[in-house]
Amino acid sequence: MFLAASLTGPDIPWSHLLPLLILLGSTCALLLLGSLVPTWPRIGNVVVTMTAAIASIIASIVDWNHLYWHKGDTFIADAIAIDRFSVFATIVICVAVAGSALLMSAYLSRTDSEGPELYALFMTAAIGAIVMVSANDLIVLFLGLETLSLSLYLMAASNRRREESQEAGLKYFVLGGFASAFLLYGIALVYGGAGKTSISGINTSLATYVSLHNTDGMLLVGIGLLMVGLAFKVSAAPFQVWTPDVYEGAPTPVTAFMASAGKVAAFAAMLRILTVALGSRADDWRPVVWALAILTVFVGSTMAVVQTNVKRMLSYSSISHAGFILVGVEAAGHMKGNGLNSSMTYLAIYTVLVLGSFAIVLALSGVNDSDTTLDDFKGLAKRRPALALAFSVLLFAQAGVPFTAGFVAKFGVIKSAVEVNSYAIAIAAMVAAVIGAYLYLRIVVSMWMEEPTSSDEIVVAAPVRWVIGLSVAATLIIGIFPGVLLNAAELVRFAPR
Amino acid sequence: MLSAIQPTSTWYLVIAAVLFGIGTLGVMVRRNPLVMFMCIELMLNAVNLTFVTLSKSMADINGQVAVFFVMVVAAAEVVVGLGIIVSIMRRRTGATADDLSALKG
Amino acid sequence: MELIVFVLAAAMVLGGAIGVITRSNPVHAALSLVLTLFGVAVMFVSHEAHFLAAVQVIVYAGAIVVLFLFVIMLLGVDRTEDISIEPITAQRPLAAIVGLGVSGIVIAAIISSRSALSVTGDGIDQTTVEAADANIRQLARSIFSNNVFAFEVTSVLLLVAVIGTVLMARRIKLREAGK
Amino acid sequence: MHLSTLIANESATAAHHASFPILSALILVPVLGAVLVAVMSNRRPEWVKLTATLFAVGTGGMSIWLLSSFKSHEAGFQFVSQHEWISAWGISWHLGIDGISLFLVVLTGILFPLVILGVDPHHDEKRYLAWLLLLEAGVMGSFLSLDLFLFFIFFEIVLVPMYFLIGGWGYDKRIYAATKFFLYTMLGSAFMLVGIIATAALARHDIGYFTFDLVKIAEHASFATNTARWLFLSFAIAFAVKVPLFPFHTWLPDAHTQAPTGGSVILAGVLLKMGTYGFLRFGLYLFPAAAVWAKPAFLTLATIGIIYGAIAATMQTDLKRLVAYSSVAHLGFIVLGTFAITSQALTGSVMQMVNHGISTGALFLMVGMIYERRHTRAIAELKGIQAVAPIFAAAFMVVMLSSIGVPGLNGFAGEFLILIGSFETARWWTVVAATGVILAALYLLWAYQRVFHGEPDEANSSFPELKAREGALLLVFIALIAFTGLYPKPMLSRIEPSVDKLIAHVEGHSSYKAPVAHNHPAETTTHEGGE
Amino acid sequence: MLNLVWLIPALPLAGFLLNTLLGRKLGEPKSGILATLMTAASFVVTVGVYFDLLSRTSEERHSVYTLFSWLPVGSLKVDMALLADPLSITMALFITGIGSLIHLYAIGYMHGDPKFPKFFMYLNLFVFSMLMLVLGENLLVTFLGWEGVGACSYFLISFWHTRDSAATAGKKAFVTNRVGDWGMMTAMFLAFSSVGTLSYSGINAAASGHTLAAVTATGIAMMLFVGACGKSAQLPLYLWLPDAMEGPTPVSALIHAATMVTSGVFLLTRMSPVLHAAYPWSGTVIATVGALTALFAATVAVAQTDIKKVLAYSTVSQLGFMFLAIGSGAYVAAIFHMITHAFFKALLFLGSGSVIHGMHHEQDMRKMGALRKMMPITGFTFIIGWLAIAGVPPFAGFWSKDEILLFAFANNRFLWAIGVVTALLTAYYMTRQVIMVFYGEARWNDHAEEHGAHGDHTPHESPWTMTTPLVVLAGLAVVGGALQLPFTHSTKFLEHWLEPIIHHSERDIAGTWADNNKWLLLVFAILVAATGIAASIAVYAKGKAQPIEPQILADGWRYDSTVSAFMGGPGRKAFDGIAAFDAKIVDGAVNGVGHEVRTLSGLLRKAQTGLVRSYAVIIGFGAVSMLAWFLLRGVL
Repeated sequence: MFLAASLTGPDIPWSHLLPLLILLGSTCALLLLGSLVPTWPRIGNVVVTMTAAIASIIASIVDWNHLYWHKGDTFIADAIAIDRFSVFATIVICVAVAGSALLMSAYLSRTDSEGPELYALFMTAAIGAIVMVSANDLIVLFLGLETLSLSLYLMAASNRRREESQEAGLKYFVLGGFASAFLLYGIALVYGGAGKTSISGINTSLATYVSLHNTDGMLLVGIGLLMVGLAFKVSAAPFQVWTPDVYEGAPTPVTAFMASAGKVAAFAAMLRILTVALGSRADDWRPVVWALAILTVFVGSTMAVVQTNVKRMLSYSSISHAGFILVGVEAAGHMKGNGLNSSMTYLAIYTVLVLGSFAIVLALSGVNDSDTTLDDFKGLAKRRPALALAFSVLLFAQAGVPFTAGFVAKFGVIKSAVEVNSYAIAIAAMVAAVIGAYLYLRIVVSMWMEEPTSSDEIVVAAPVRWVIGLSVAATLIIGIFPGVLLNAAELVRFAPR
Repeated sequence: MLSAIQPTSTWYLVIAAVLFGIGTLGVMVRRNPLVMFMCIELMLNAVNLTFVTLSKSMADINGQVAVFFVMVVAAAEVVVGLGIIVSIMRRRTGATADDLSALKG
Repeated sequence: MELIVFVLAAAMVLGGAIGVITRSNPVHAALSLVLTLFGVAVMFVSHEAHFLAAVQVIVYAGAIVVLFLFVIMLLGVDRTEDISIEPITAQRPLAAIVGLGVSGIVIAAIISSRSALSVTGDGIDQTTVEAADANIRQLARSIFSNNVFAFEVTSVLLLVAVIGTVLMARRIKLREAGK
Repeated sequence: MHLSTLIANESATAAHHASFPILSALILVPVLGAVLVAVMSNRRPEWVKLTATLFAVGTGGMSIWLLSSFKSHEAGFQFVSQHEWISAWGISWHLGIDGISLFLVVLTGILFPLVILGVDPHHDEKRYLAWLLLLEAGVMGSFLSLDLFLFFIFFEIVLVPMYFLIGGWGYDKRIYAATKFFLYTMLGSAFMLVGIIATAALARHDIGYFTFDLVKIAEHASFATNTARWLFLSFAIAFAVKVPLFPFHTWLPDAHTQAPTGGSVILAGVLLKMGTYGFLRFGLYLFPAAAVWAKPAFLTLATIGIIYGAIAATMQTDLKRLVAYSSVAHLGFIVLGTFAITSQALTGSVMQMVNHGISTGALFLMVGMIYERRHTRAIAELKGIQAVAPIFAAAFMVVMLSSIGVPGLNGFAGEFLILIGSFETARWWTVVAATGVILAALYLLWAYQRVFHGEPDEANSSFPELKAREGALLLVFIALIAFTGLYPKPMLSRIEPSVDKLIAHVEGHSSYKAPVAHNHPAETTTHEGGE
Repeated sequence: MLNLVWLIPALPLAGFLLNTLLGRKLGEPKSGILATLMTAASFVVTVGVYFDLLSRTSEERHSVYTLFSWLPVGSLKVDMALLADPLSITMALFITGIGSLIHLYAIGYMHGDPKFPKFFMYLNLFVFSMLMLVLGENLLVTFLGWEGVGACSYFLISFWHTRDSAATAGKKAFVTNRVGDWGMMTAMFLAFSSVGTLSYSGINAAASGHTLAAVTATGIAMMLFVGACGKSAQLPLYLWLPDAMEGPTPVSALIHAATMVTSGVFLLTRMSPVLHAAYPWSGTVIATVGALTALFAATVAVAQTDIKKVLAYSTVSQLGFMFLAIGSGAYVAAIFHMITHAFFKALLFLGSGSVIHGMHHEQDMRKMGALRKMMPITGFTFIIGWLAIAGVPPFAGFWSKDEILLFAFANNRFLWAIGVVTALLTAYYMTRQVIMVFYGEARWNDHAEEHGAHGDHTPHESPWTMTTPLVVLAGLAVVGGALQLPFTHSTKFLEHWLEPIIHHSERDIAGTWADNNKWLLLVFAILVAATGIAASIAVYAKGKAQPIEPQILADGWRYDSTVSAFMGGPGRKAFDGIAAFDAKIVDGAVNGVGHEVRTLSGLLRKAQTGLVRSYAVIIGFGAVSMLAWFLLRGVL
């Protein structure tokens, strides 16, 4: 009793936490309804999830407008930072939740599975992701990361009728745990080097003690370990090895979610840690990000060249995209650069592209979720021209063809790199993009220039159609009128330190 | 004479580093997923030890708080991990990590 | 005295760890893990982290390892793993390099920064430091005030674990038995 | 910054503002057509074709109206239209036309309807037409853009329709060719993208705000010598691939050979010109000093290309491939003229861009006709066609002579201007390049002999004569060939002012001095000459 | 009349266009008549212009008629303009005059050919181009004609294009000519870059006004000479002319004897001030090449058995004489010889055509003989042509050749000697030809069975359309020498007429030994011709000696075959090599990069084993490398 009395808890900024609260509440509600109401309709799951996601988006937009004047701040004893960065990322994550949940509904009805657990996991993953993007404390960040990761492990392994799914889950889990340990060790050593686990605190501390002596060793190796963990999460080469296997094995909606929300959260965490906490050590980590970026773009695009499974191709392409975002991260290490904004723009656009792309893969992948080879895409233009066109738009967007959102994204990061004189990395990324384009062209060739191998009717469920349609529309609209998105991304800032 | 030597924080940190290394090694050399998972626990323990040592040497309670949370995470991870492993092992009894390699290339 | 405790604990920690990675029977490995966990608990005690030491023993050794053993028994995977064979070429030397590398680099970093391991943090409340429950109080105060958000996040984490158990434990009809 | 006010001021000073945004229409009308064609029902193919034709002819008509209302003897940009587009990045929808781009726009406007009317794709006509119209929009955009970003996206978007045209309607190795075309060209522009951004970023210092506006940067920004060189090279790689300049040319024979006839005509006719045009507009204009610095290298590459392309063409066994290699040689001349930087050479280059578009376009059309009739392009399998199809042979002959560069036809006018202009500043290159005219005669006449002369064998003896539609189509080309060859003055008088302005710009921003009129010839030549 | 000068080329052009559009409808013989009338009308206009010019003082004999501005760019101002002056009108006169005759002749010769209208279409186009060449006010208009005649020559040589040899010959002519065109273009570039204009008056004014540096003038002159070598079949570019005999005979007469091949001579005469301003050695080069060509071709002509080939080599040889004249500064002599040569060589060619026509397209002289009786008009006129070319006084060829030798002697006695030997050979081989064709035994009976299918194989005289031109040309060949007789100053009509053109540059040989002893040289020349004729009669008519016709001469010193072997062998290999280089190296590099990426992809793929423990190792290595970097940053 006396303990409680002597405690003066920190203020809780409830309004800023609305997205988290909405999602958490919906999770609990969903689980309760699903287990307690016997006649709970299957469609209720996706409705609740969508409602939660959309409500969170709305709450975030309201918050965004609020933050338009207030640059944001840290709350709850510096545990989290609510700023335009975190709100922007939150919106993107919620969009990913909404899209993936729609896909999941189609997926589940096709595989005749049920249960609200997967939707609940989407939402807990989103909670983890949102915590990650707004964490102002390495421990909080770690907890968010684990919440996200554990949800993802489970989702990846969730199709228990499909062995690949379980294999993916286990691989992801083992390697994820391995990488988490590195990350955690990094947190520990950075804690040792800077004396804090708070991100803004580390920034102050590193700025205060310009320690030319001694703790640098521990601090820097700590940063290194941190970056190993983060690089794993963003699937930067050579830490990308898990990505293709897990993306291929996981149920397609989950893959879409991992590639979108998972990436957003990981990159957001990376950006916040590197630029806010370790901004003063940019000279140390920028070369590493530089190398990671170049390695990642090349590994991603090169390895995709000989693949024959479209889902796997897209996972390699996601690695390549991660490399591009790393280009932006590298630029963000420069004080004057706007790598932060361009990386976030890239992530937002990539989320749209990846949802649409995997929606199409889902549409074609058949009941057992395995018809995803190039052969299955042959002659799609003859079978379903609209679907082929939509996929082509999304693929060309990923390749960075103008008038699509993908170009805006690529242009943005290259611009931010060039503006801070990182020419080599910009050129390397562009060259890798050319190699990567081969991958997209191969899929396009299959769809448009080859004869169909099967004449089965392709049934595209309504939710999938919605996702594809919205994603293609967004791709083109952003590609032609990127102004709104760019202006919003220009405002993305961290809370004042 | 020996008692004159006081183990400093560094000693503990070194032990933790070695423990972490052994854990890392274990993940790579063991084939049984359960044992691999135990090795990850070793790594987490190394981190815990580091946190506590640093907490002590800096006289800062936050290190211990971190350990508390790590333990929670470890517990949750174990639950989830064992859940996945059980669901796999129920279908393929005695499968090792090496047997799960259908996804590759 | 402290030295002896340290040496004993270190021996437990490292011995247990080596046991984990060398014992071919998973049960033995789990028991070696317990040894390590106890060693770590001892070190916690010598750092005056009594509460954590207790949690270490109760939760880690008591709950987690038991869970491990439970699963081993449940699945009947307690057959010994033939450690003398390594199917993947050059796996062990490479693994050794990585293990040694990580340890070596971290140790080098620690040793290079040893003289500065006294950056003061928020500090431990001196008024209660002498009390028997000082450690627990401080920890509690910190967890429930400054780290309350993290604490709440752990609830979500545990929720995930619960959902996971439900999801993974649910019986499914294997339609394609062969696959 | 106050970009909008600046733009407003500029618009006010730009006196010749067309009330109707004709240049925007030139880009948007084909896009509209493409969309319309794409969504039309496939049940009435003739309506689809009619729609496509109407849109293409409409665009062509607008381009011709543009030609008629273009003020000759005026060097600056006309019909300028500028609107804010992506203000966050300083990008505006800035279009304009001057003597350098005018005829390329007109050529584009004319060529597309001709291709749509004259060449049948044989299958999936609806899709084919949609891609073609989209391609037209892209090409138009490239020639009209006065904003680096805008130019780049049009330059790049062109790849997509062309890729589909080659890959969807081409011949047996079409996918290889299409992929090679796409990736190679994309690789080239990869460097340009970085260059464009760097240009804008570095120009910010001089201009005061971030903008991709071509005119702003060219007129107000000054780059450090080395910086400008790197930037220039980054642009030059993209253009060199697009042109294509030796040794970046090997995508072209494959793309040309495998593309459907319509695609080849467009590819040779206008797409390659995006590269040569780029050199003028974004090479010389943006980085005059660097271009002058790089002059010897590009003159050398161009000269090698002329000889090398011709020699490679000589040894081809596929008629279409031969014409493709001839393009390498011809475009070498254009680049030679571009980097010679004299009034005659540059005017000749611009003119030759159009000429090559017409004559090589016509050659590809006719090779396509041969393929339609004989289902082969192998020279060895063709023989004695002149005996059975004299009119076709005659048409081929005229176009071929234009390509060889016989005076009185358009090919000569451009080539001669290039050479005579280049001789003043690039003497020895020109002397070597001029031997290209020998080789041009060699490979084309040899091919002509093998294909048209001789006694037709059985397979060729039933070679059908030109049909009325084909004849009408070729007549347009031949009329253009003859008219431009005999009376190029209207064209020259529109090109020259802009070219002279460009040269003055180069002179003003580099140590280069263009040769002046020769009043005292003895002084200038005492130490040179004497072959 | 002068302002009607545009009509001169316009009429043949109109003929060409009318025949292009209506030729098929008109058919034979109307299209031929149309073409002939157009050329004849052009001749009439030319005569009118000529008299107009003649009525003016020599300074005023210069009129420029500008049609429109052709290529005006910057300082380059090229007009489509015609220049009427003594030289151009002289050329135009015999082009249109002889052209009309040959058109007329062709109506008969081409009788029955399915492509009759097309032939006349080409002929008219040729006449138009040739007139543009000579009437051009500047180098570029000349070049327009220059290339135009080249193209027409190509069309006409390969007129019977189903014959592979004809097709090949046409291509060869065009390509070889293009080598020369390269020279001419380079000359134009040099002229423009040093004088700033392409107009003859401008360049020549600069040259005569000494504002043109000698070295530049030399450059221009030599490049022009390269051009002339191509067009006028001089060594080493003469190759195409013998092959050009594949064309119909009227073509050989018009293009490859009378007009086109002399355009090189015309051009150098036109640009004579530049040649004059050039270093003296340039003249020597021209003269030497000319003399050597003359000798070379004459030796080859000795051993030919094809009636047209003899004449073809003879043409090369005579053109060599003209260049010898140019190189010796004897422009008037060159033009004089060009005119007389046009008369008699056209005559000889048409005569040979008549023979071929009468012999049912037999061209081998060994299968002829005693045709004089069968074809009296042809035989008589051919003999006149023979006398003219052989250098028998008072026929036209004698006077012009003698004038050249006179200048050659004054200039360089060695070259004169070559000229004399050539003259001897000329008399010899022409006599040989006349004997083989018109005298001796009728050998065509021996091969009767070969012609059996044709039915009547007896040679017959040609129709009037063909013989009329023969008679007219024979008359001209007789009196042509009157244009320039060396007797007194006033008999040198051509010299006075051309004075405004060449007065700066014509070599003055007055007072030299040669001039003083020109009668001696004249007599010597007669002796030389007589010797040649006598020797030939001795060999071929009397059979007193074996003919010396070594195979190497028949093969043209194997020059052609060597060049062909080179082109077909190493040349082709080199071209193939470059094509292979393109496919293997340049394209190979591109495809190689693609291939390497694939290989690399395959290799990297191997690392993606699917084994989670391998992944851990890869991650571990990545971690160690990164940590090592940070450790180094921290510790060092």
